[in-house]
Amino acid sequence: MADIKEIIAARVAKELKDGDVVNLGIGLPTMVANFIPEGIDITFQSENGFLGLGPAPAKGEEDIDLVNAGAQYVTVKPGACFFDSAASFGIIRGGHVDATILGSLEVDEHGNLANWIVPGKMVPGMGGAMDLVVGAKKVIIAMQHTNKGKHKILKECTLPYTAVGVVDLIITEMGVMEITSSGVVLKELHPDYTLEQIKEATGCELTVHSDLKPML
Amino acid sequence: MADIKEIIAARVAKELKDGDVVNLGIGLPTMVANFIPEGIDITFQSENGFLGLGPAPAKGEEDIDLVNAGAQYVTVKPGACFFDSAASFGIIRGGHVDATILGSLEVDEHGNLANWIVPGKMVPGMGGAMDLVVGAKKVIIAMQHTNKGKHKILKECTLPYTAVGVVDLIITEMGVMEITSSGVVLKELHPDYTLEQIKEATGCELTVHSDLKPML
Amino acid sequence: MINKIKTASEAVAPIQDGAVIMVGGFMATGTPEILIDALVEKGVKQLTVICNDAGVPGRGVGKLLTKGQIKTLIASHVGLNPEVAQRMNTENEEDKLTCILVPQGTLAERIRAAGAGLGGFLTPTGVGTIVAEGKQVIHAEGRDYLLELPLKADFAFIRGSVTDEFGNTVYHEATRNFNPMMATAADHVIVGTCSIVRVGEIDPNQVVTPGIFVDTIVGGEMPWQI
Amino acid sequence: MINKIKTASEAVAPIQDGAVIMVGGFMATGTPEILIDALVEKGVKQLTVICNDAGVPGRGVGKLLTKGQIKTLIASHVGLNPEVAQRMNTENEEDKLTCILVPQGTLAERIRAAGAGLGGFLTPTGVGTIVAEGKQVIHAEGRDYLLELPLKADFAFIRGSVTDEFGNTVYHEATRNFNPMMATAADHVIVGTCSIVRVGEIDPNQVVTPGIFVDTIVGGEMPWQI
Repeated sequence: MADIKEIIAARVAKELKDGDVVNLGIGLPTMVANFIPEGIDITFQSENGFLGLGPAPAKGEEDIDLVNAGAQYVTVKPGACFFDSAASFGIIRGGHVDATILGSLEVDEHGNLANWIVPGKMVPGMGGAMDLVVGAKKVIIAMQHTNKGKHKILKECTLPYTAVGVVDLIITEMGVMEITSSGVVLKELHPDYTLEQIKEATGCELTVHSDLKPML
Repeated sequence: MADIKEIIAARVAKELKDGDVVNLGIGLPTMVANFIPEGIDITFQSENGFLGLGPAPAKGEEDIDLVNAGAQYVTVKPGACFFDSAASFGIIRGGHVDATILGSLEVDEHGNLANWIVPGKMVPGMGGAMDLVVGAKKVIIAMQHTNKGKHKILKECTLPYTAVGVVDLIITEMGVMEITSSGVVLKELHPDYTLEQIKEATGCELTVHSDLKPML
Repeated sequence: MINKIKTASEAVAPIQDGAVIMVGGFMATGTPEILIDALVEKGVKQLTVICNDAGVPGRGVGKLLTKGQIKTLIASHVGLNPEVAQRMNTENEEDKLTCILVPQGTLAERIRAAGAGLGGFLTPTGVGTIVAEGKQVIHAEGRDYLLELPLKADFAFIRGSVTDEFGNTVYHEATRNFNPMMATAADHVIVGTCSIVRVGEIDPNQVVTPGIFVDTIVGGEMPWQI
Repeated sequence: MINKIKTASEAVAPIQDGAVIMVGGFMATGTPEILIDALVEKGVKQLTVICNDAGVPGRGVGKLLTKGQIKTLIASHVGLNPEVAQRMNTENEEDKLTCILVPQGTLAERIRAAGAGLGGFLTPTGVGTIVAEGKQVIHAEGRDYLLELPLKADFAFIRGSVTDEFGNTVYHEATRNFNPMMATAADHVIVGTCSIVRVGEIDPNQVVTPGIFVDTIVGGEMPWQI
């Protein structure tokens, strides 16, 4: 079985269309860039101030003025451009990002998202996440289905919201789920799991799409 | 006697300090640039998008991409910079312009200003004037004292306001007047005119400053 | 990469009667004349045009005005084009121009707000004047402000000096003015540019309008059109 | 022309205990380390620091944090500097850090609003979350927005790549981030820059921060400080 994170990242990559502008969150979402098919041209945005984010540089070829929002050395592709943080979030909040892909601590069936704070425990701050999920045309949550067995997809988030009613799609190692006005709809199930397993791993009702497909 | 407009422009120039950022309106105010003393360094702003406005180019040396807000060919000085209209009015509204100098149809003793519309007659639009007088640290009205004998300095403006309570100083061919909380105070009188003449030419009470000086 | 380069007439083909169009430029400096010319030729009518001013007769949006293609003009200054007053005061109802005047800084900021996903902003400009009529006055931190709302369009006509094939654009000198904001605030953005270069030829530090905002690129814009 | 060039210690001399200081940079990329170092040496305390993040220990505002000079930190993200949590949770009241978290786009826009003379703006970001607590919700054109207010400072520490003697500044690549807005929003702006050039050497089309915003220029900033 392939690495769980790679399974998720590879599936997320299939959601992206030629010409899309995409923002990838830190961690797993960053891996999505490795799975973009040939011939599909994606412009990646880095919220610290540029479009045209490229792969990591070779060892010894780092440019110290060029890091991503996770403070890692990166490169830019031909056609890139740099701008300030106000312009960057103008792009984000203004609906000019086609998809934002990020992890989450919790998502609920109303499309509410909680991924920035665990009161009394972890207070990293929201960074650009609140703006990204409110502004991007499509919000895709890419995460492991549970946190060591503990539900992350819930009826109601228990942690403070990042934003309300913003999530469009959840992609985990178990399946692909769409948030609709009638709750969470399972559209694809990964062949390694049964319907029973994914339902058990989900903390809210999971409607199975009439045309359920295998997640590949 | 020197040209009336030159008298006004020359006196306005004395209000400017080394290092000031100044916006000059169209017409008479534009002439102020010709009277800046040696050693006084003024940065002129052109609200259509640059700082470092210089004099008109020599005939045949016009740069077609470089015009001022009055659509006249201009030059820029070393150290100039270009920006967009949102940035330009950020500079203006944000209080980064030390003085704006403009003409007016009417000014009243409360510092109200009316210079953009004559209902039913002239509707040119306010352009950048409303932003300039609200944003600049000092608003200097440079104009002829009357309109062919008709009062322009009034108890109350009769025309629609450009802005309320914004005027700091009025400079005409007759004198220099400050707008204070107790009305219009005459601080300098031009030697060509008597106190009686300027009072007669003014449509509101004119308090004479205890230390009245000649306007030179 | 998607090919964005078209002729001027192809570029304006999607524009229909009644469209809302933003046009860059300040007294026509920085207005893409080739796109205006194509729109004059196409002959669409009842347009709402958002532009700093009315240009002058024979240049910029002045050409659309002369042809009677503009129904509503949203601008900060129209005094240098005498046709505006004529058309506002015409007795022929069908030709009558509605002119909505907006302070220049407010106009720029409203367009920026639309592009940046803001629901509006508070400005001190216009408080106590007829500009405030019908607007919400909000008191914040000891001062009154007008709540001004974002301004969007169906199309934007942008005038670039150099544009790469992806749409990354730089503007020369005073031609910049309203162009960068308008490029963010319309559903469909068309750049008329003086020079088209290959991707990578513009220093990424110097790009003013990112190519992601640009839908269509038309070359052949000249430094001056008479 | 007024001489704006000073040493780092001269530049920070006017800063007193309790000052509000904006610091450019994103995880210390684009932070003027020479100014931070001078402030550490000066030893002023009880500072309010406005910065995107808390840097990392040993870099950027992280240095001020280690020295206990910051009383209040206004930032969007502090997770990569473990000292923040330690200082927020200390039992020594005098050393206790208050941390105010602001969404990154809202932080950038609040700083811009202060510099641009706006009284605030409406953003959809944070609606329905704890960020909305204590804020006015304004309904405009069918949607709820938070009214966010401008954010000013006494001083701004800006990190330039090239600065001319008048203060005109350009930023290299990802070092730009918050610097251009902060340069407009403080009473006193100090630029720590890698390279000082003569007036006229920067193409006026490429200037990002106009020199009129800059009060003091300090040379000798390096591409990287350890």
